[in-house]
Amino acid sequence: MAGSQEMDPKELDDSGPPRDEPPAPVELDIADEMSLDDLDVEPMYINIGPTHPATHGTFRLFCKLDGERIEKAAVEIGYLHRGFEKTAETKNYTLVIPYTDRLNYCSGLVNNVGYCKAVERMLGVTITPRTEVIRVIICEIQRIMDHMICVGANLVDIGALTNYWYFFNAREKLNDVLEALTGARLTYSYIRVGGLAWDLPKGFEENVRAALKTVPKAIKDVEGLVKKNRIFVDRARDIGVMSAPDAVSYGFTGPCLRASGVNHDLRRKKPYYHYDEFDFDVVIGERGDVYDRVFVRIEEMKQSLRIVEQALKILPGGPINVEDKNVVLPSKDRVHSSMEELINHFKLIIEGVKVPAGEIYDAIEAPNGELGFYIVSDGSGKPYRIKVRPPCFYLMNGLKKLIEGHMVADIVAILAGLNIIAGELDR
Amino acid sequence: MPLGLKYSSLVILFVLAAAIPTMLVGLAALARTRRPTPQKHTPFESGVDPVGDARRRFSVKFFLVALLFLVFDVETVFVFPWAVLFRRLGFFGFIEMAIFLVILLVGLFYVWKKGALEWE
Amino acid sequence: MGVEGIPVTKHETGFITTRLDEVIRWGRKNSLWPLPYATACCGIEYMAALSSIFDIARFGAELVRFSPRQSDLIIVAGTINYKIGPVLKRIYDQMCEPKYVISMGACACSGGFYDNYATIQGIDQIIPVDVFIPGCPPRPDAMINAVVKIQEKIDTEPQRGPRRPERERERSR
Amino acid sequence: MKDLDSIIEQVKERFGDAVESSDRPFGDAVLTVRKARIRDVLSHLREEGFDFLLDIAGVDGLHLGRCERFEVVYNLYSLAGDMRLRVKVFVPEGDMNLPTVSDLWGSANWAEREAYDMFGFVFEGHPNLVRILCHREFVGHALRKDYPIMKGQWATGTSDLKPDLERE
Repeated sequence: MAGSQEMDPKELDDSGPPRDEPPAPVELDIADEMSLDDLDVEPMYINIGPTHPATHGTFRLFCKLDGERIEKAAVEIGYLHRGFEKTAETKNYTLVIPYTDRLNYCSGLVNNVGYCKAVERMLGVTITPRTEVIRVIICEIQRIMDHMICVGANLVDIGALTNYWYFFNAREKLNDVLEALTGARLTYSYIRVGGLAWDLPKGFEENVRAALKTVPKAIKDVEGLVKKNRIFVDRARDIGVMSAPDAVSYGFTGPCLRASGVNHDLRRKKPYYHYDEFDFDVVIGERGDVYDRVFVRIEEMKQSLRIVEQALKILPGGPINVEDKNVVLPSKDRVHSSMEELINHFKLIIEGVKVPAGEIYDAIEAPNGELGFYIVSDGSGKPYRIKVRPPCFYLMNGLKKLIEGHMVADIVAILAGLNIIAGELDR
Repeated sequence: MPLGLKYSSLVILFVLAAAIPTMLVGLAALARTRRPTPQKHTPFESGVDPVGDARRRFSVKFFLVALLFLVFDVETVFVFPWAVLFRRLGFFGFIEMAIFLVILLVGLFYVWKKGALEWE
Repeated sequence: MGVEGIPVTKHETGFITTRLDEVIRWGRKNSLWPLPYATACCGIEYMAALSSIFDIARFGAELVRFSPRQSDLIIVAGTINYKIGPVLKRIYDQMCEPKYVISMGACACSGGFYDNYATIQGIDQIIPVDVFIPGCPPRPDAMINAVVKIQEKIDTEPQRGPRRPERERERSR
Repeated sequence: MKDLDSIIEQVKERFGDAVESSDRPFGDAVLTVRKARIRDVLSHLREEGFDFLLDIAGVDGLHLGRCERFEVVYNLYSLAGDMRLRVKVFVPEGDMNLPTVSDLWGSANWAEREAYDMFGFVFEGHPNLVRILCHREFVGHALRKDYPIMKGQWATGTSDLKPDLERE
């Protein structure tokens, strides 16, 4: 073993080394025999399960830890799988609309618009200009509200609780406007195939402008608290970095893709509903970390404010529904007066909108990314198959790559930065 | 001053320190409804079947962090009595405590430079 | 000491006497720590109920605990499907007595309009429920009304001794 | 960057009979490919600039009366050329396995797991082909037309994820 000389004490005291010269150092060569990695390191398995503040109750992470660092992680979802696609096959096209509300329930109207836009394109119906601008207005308001919930909840998970109150109060003001319009607070179901359920109430524009005044103030408060806050920057900068090619390969879309520096926004790439006439700029991040994702969302809120202002200015008059009798229900007074309208009314209600056979994929820029509907129809009133392209599903697919190598505390920041909505994730 | 009276504050402190926890626990034992079930004794792991038991070896870095906390916590324990008598001790007390704090500050910088504060 | 709702007898020397049960009831009633089992859309309305406009803090149910050990009220807000059923059952079992369950929203009460292969048609198939809130999602004030109903329920129950022994009919699958 | 039609032409003459048909329902470009050559066509399209695999959709065409019962639709998008293309594959009921593309695109990993969970397509070479939406004790495939909509299946416990760690 290591050559340890036997020094018996007697010999030491008289013939010891002279006082001024230090004793020869004894080389201990234990170190190179036992290298660090054959120490039997026992990994710790930890389960961050469904009932956990960070996972908002609906998905589960199983991590293999080396101390605080995550070596491997397994992500399990499906805890809110409600069988939307199977149920949608037994409903007709109009009855599926309330189900689409519950996909991304932080912005229900955007799902309605996405679904109805796909069905209208299949029917070959072009909606009236007034409905297009109304849809743009409520989609942008919903985008602001969705970002508020996401950023608010994200900052709560990191620990900054006050931002949650600021954002939720501003969100309530916006929600009152949409409640006056649609009658519901969260599950609006206001859009119909071929138009809207009813026209705007009187004074809608003034209410929207008044409600939108609270948003810049809330954003200023939150930015003041968080933008240069040392704790937040340490918790968010360079955490969960997703490079641009990886983000594209994992199918990231929306704010998380733009945070990685890729300039892809459906409102610019494939403009629908006059989006090319509004001037707003697409917000691009540089490093694709949690900091960028949060601040791309906050900047997008400011852009949405600009869009709503411009849209309110050019809101045209005119009808809101398409004049096509086998798509849109006739108005009630005509139904009571003429027989032919009555028959048309019942036929539409019972058999639903007859969509020509075929398949289509149509996508919309939802707050979380590209929300697409792949609809196969067999010509009857019921959709044969609806496959939703949920942006959250592919963000969550990339989560495993994002958290490996980070610390356990970073999981919470990364997870909340992706804004995973379970209704859309598990459908 | 009789001996007892001089240390009376100390005796009151010990009595209170003993009384409050026992009172809290006692009242809770009195008021709660006790129904132990086997599921209640399984460890809570976010709602799924627990993996392994809690008595596992874990990284030494946790121990290091705990030690550092202990050192600087004890430091504050020494600062409290000094702060109480700050007026009466005058300038001499101030210098004494400054030296004590500087020594610990040097310790903190040493620990900082050695990288014991970062996790890696 | 003006604590209304507690039968007290005032004495001239300023201290009050009351039954131990009343104090326990008053304590429990006004500090219901909820475990927000928020899985779906009702979770967002539950967050709105927590926010400062609807402010459930006025009823003492604001401190949200995510561990069953520290919570005595579980609010199931959202759809419970067959995959998360066992998790909910385990969480309910691990809660300490006295525990109350609020089933918030149509999905939790009866499966809502998801009557298909994936959704449990009502959580009372796996855990006993105290208060059902209809609505999809119910308004935050309905949520607050449910908490008030739980408080009224606490008013009418004996606070010590075995509680509802016969109610623990757990049809665990 | 080539435009969409020239890419489709190029795929046609390169793969010849493997491309069964290419039409444009409602303006979307759809390419139907034979099952044997699906992986080559997809990797070829990957080099052509289709760097986004947006979605993999399974369809059970039991009542549509087509040549094969099942159908898998790969939804591609090219970021640079701003082109959308759908590649369809018909899968007979008896032989449900398909080559995986999870090494070409990261997003295919979970999309294939969902197609397996809902329809039963077996993607050979997939690192961790287990159910993703239904619980692990679920028997059968939920989105098939012959699976009754009301047949719920209870889960007795939660699944142990330790084997998943090594496989992924």
